[in-house]
Amino acid sequence: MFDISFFIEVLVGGLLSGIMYSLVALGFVLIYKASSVFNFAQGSMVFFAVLTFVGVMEKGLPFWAALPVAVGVMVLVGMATERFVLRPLVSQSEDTLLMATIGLSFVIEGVAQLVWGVDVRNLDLGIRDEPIGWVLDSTGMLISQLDITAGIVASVMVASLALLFSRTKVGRGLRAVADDHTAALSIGIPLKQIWMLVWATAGVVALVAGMLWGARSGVQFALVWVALKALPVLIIGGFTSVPGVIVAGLLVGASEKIVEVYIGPKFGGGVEVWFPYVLAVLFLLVRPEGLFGERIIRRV
Amino acid sequence: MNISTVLQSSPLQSNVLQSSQRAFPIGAPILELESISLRFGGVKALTDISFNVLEHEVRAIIGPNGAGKSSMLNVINGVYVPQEGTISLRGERLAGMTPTAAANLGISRTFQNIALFKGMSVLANIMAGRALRAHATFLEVALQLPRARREETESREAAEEIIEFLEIEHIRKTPVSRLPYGLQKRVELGRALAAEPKILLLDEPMAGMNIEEKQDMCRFILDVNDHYGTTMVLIEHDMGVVMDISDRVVVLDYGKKIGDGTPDEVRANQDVIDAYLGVAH
Amino acid sequence: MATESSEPDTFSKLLLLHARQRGERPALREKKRGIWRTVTWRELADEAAALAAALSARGVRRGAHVAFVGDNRPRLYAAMCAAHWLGAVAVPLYQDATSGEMAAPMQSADITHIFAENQEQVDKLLLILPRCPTVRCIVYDKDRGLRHYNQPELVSYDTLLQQGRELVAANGDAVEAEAATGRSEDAAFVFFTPGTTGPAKGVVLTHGALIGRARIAAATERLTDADVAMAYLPPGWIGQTLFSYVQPMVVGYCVCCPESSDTMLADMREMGPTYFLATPRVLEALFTQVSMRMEDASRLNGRLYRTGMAASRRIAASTSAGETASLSDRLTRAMSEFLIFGPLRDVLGLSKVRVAFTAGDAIAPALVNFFRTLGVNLKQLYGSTETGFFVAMQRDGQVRPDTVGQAADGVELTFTAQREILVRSPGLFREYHRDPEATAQVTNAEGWFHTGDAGYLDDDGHLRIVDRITHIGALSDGTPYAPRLLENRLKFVSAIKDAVVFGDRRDMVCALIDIDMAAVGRWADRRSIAYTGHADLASQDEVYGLVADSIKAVNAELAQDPALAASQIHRFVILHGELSAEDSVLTRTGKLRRGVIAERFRALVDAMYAGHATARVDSADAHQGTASTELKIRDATVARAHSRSAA
Amino acid sequence: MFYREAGQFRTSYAQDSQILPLRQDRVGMAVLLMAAALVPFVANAYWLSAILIPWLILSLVALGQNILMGYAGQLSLGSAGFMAVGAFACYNFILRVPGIPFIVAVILSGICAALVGIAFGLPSLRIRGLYLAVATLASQFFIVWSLDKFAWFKNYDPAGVITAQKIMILGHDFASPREKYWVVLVIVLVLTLLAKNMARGSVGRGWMAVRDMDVAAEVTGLSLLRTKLQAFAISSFYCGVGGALFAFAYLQTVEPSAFTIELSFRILFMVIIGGLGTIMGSFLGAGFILLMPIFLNVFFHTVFGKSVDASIASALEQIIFGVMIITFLIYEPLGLARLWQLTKERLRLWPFRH
Repeated sequence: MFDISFFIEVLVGGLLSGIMYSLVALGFVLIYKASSVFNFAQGSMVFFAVLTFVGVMEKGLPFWAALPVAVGVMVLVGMATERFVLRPLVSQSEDTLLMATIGLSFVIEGVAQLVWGVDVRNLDLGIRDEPIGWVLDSTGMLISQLDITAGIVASVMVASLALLFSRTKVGRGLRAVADDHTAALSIGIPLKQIWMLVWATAGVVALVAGMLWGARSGVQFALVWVALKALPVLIIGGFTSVPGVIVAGLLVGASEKIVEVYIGPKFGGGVEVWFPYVLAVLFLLVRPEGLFGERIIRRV
Repeated sequence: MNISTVLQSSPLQSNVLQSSQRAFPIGAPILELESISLRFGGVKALTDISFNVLEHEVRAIIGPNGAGKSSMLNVINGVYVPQEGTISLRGERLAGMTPTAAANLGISRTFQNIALFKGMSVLANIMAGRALRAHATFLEVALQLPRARREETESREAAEEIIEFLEIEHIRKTPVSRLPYGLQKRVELGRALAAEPKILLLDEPMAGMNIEEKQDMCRFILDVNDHYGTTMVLIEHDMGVVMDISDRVVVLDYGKKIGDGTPDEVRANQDVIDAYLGVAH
Repeated sequence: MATESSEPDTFSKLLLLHARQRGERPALREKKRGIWRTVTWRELADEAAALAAALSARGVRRGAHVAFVGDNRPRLYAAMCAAHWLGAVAVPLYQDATSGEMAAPMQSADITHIFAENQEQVDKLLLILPRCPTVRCIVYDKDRGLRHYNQPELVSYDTLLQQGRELVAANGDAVEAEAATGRSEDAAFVFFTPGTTGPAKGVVLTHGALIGRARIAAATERLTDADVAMAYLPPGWIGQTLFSYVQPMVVGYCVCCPESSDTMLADMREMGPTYFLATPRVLEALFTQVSMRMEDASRLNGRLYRTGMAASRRIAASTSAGETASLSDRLTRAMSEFLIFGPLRDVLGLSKVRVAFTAGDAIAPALVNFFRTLGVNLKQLYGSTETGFFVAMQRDGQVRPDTVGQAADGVELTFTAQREILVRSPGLFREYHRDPEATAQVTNAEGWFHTGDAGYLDDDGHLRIVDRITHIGALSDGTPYAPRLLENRLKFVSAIKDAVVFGDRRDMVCALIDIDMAAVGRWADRRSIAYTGHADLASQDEVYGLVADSIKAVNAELAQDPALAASQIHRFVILHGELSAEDSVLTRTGKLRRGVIAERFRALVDAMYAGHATARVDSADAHQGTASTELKIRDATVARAHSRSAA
Repeated sequence: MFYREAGQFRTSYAQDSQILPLRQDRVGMAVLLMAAALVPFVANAYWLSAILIPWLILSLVALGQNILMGYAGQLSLGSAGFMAVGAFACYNFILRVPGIPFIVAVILSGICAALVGIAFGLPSLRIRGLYLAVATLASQFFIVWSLDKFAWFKNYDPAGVITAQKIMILGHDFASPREKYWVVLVIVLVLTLLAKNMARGSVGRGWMAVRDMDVAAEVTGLSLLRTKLQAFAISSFYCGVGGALFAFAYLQTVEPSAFTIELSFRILFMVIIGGLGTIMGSFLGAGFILLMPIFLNVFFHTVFGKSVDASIASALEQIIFGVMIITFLIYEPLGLARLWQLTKERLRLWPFRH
């Protein structure tokens, strides 16, 4: 028989991890908008960011000191990427850039392991991963504090980023850049600063995402693959649309959990490993430009 | 600028026009377009355009920038599908054209901004133009079975004939990306010819060329028409050149047809004159 | 030779002989549409027979004149065979001649039939057709662009061939018989000499004369039917026709036609000829190309090249002096032979060359040395159209760059008081076509021909050419002066493409210099000297400096030779455009037309002798086309003459 | 400088378009093949089974990847998945079809991979670039997952591992590394030859046309659908065969998780470093990626006198690969093969530079 409260549990869990997919996906979107590069290395950046954070904390820095350090490092990484990978490849084909960022992801992962080693660390944010008492009492549903907190933080991030895009001058500038670099330059948009800002934000986003994931399932290499889930999210949401990836993230998160829980067992589980991708492909066949992306007309 | 400079004809020599008779006399209409209209979303690219192309003739479509010349060409070979209007080839109405279908019907073309296969040699580009005539399956090719070998030789022979025709023997095996603009245009013409088309669409074949290159290109266009009897539809906005090599001219402006006839008729057409004086050069 | 009579004495008989003896061996190869197409001797004979049949049907009779206008193509030579088959006289013309230049031969030789390669040639011919009433038929090979021509005179080669094949099928024996009826004293060719002075004269040469000469050349060079030659010079020049028609007909070797002039070098590398003919001009171009490309080569290769060259020169010197070269030199030579010269010869397509001849004009000894040092067996050949070309030739092992070798077998040489070379040989021309006076002027009762060249035999019988008798003059102080010697030395400088010196009845020698755009252009690029074009580059002071230095060097050489010390170049001008055949200051074979030049550049020359620093040349003269341009005149450094004189 | 081309002229198009038109190259190739055939007599078992065999196999897979990416310009991140299909298909054919010849099984497994490839290639008709990359990722994950979850594929092996059967050809068991090497060598050489034939023929021109300018390709009458799917099928076939050999001649015991996305990336790297759109590049790239770690080890041994901690080594390896990729993409997008090609041009024009 169908247990509705259990379903809600699953749904909420899914939505919560979904919002974190969106969070990672936002990192991609940011960079894609700024330098029209699909930064495959974003996943590795998530990993690297949180690893750095945990690493410096282990070196004895307090939480509030470690945070800016980690952010700083991510900004550096971002700038380095922009300078040594993207700039030399400017005006190259999308595929070339993608491959370059795949290479980049290898470098970042390599560096991460070289600097911080490979062993799994756990990250304690002071929030315990156990059901919230009153919810359990009132509804009998198991909903983890950590998940909720993560969900809230993520939502805040997402919301503020959405605002950053739509409301602020920077955001508008960013959109101009996304449309046409040279034009943006000509109307006096400081490309350099924009890029730096973007990479910084992307770094922060990565860090936060990493922390949330890390707090839940330990800081480990697997994060890279979790982050990769952002790809289908992007495809479904469209590369340039902030609301798109948010919706898509929730969609993917929820659907994969539901499928995993209700259909997965029939195949011995693990469905969520591929489900989002297949979902994305099916989606592509009906709507290649994504949920909110605009249709591409072929010119000759 | 005065009218004479706009419409004046360049001192280009052309044997076809001098000669009393032509190798392939102009025949019946081969291509007919009736009240073609094309829109992109709200934007009207072409509005109710009708004209025909006679077999073996050199037909020019001219007009100021943005007049819809390229769109017209794209409609003819099925890259764009017009919302209204009909295209018929030898009296047969063509519905739902695609570029591939057009190719199969013997319509071949070149592009305004060169669309060569950058990674390949001149020879390979031209041979690639014969895709339609390659029937051997990948297995036959992989195993070099007789049919594959025969087809390969055939297409090489055809390509070599074109290379000789276009006088590009010396760059036969050069990657096209290394060639100067003018030669690339010539190679693209070669690739279009390789398909042995009945109708050849040329999208600004002389754009961005210096006068010698233009004259060469004109010679090649006329020679192709004279040698293979290929029907030509070409877009150009260098009026002088067009007037010299084309038998009849269609003039477009803002997606509408404002003139149609022999070069001299068109020169005399007041609307055309206005349209051309309208555009600031 | 005793067996002379028994051997075939006309080209058509030779053709049939080869068709029998080596029917399946290649007679002609042509790079066409990317691959080398072969015509065997049998195929050549058949095609010739067919064409002959068709031609006689179209009224070609014994002794008629058939013109050939086109590049080296198997079909051109097949058509030549056909003409000879019918006992007609072949008149090869320069394919790049203007229609105006073509009119004269057409009229004076009563050309009835013409073989034209393509539309370009046909257009030229149609232009002059009204002025040439005798022309009845123009056969064109490539129909591209000709589809719509409907002149009655025009017929395509293919049609002709088709008709011919039918006729042969009908009565082959009659056609076959025609070939045998020729006699050795019949006229075979009329070559129109691009006279460096006056109008072109038609030189009539008989089958016997040419075949005889060719046999002797073949014997001395031991040519076999395994040899391979490239045909890339104008067939209108006797040299090319000798090497691509006459000699193959005698020897049976294979002649190869490049795809186009653009691909000549590449095609030559593919084919790898064994027997090579080049004009000094071609060799100069080749030399310039090599030196230019070697300058761009890797530093190591550059050094190996230079040291190797130096070593080989020393070796050559010591061997000619009868000493044995030093071991180190020989080692260096060996190494650079393996690392540089071998590959270099191969890249140039000369690695299989067994015998290479340079002819057609005098050549700078240094240039000959260069190629010999590279390991190419380049030899000089002296002769003219009237003398059947093979008058004197260098024999293997006795090559002296400053002579043209000993007289060829059967050639007698004698000299007039003015040192003019007189030649008597079975290879002499029969007459100037329709021009008895001219013929009488250059030949005398004993059958001696006046070459118009001044020269002398040195102690061991090697012929030395000084210059054209008409060019030889004296400086105002009386010292004899021969411009060509000086010009060749100048031309050997890679920066200088052409040079014209003046000095006859003058107190000093001055020169017009035409820089080699390619070489100097690169030189300028390397020094990042900006220039807009030929004229601009030519007027740059740096370039004047470059040329001045090379002239200084040349002067130093001249000073070594007491005979030439006085002829050092004192002043020079760099021309703003190249001397070319187009504006008729050069002949089609690239010889200077001194008369024309002196006329055209009078103002300039006078200015040089007047000692001005500049001279105005107005548009008609300056190749600029634009209105009058200012040319700079510079003094050249003159070396002090050495006193130790040999003479 | 070793080239002596004068006199090597061609009298037919067949001659002109042969794989090695120059005599010197033919000689070189002959020597190379000879060496490849005889190397087992000198190389020890380690070299054969740890380096040469995987090199050949991965070269084959890289070749497959190259056909799709380098020639047809379709970005794919799923090659390991298709290898997996090949490996397990081969295992099951031999397991379930009694007496099936090894070679037949290999070919069939290649065909299975090809079919799967076509299925996952379908999206390529609508999408390109990284959209396609994601689609291929889907195949990667889905295939590995399903092989993992459906025990049938693994003949219900409790450990979820399959053990490749013997390589039986004409009743002979190719058990020793040396014999395995020869089997692999022959298969790889034959398939390479076929690939070369396709690449230089009309098929290859079709692929490259689609890669370089698909609109123009369509206008020449080429069907994008057929061409792309063909590329996917053939590419997957090569990966499949590679996978089968990977399992039978190299790993012996295989689990689906052996064909991870990391492997796909490595193959991608082989193609990029080796040279997109070149046959030779696949071999060079595979060799490079394979030998790099070994060199690294040797290097550390000689420098620090001791082998470094595995994790550090692998980290360094990753960094080096990543840097290599970026550098090659920036400076020589056509990879090692291009470098070789340039050297060869120099040698042909020696002593000139150009």
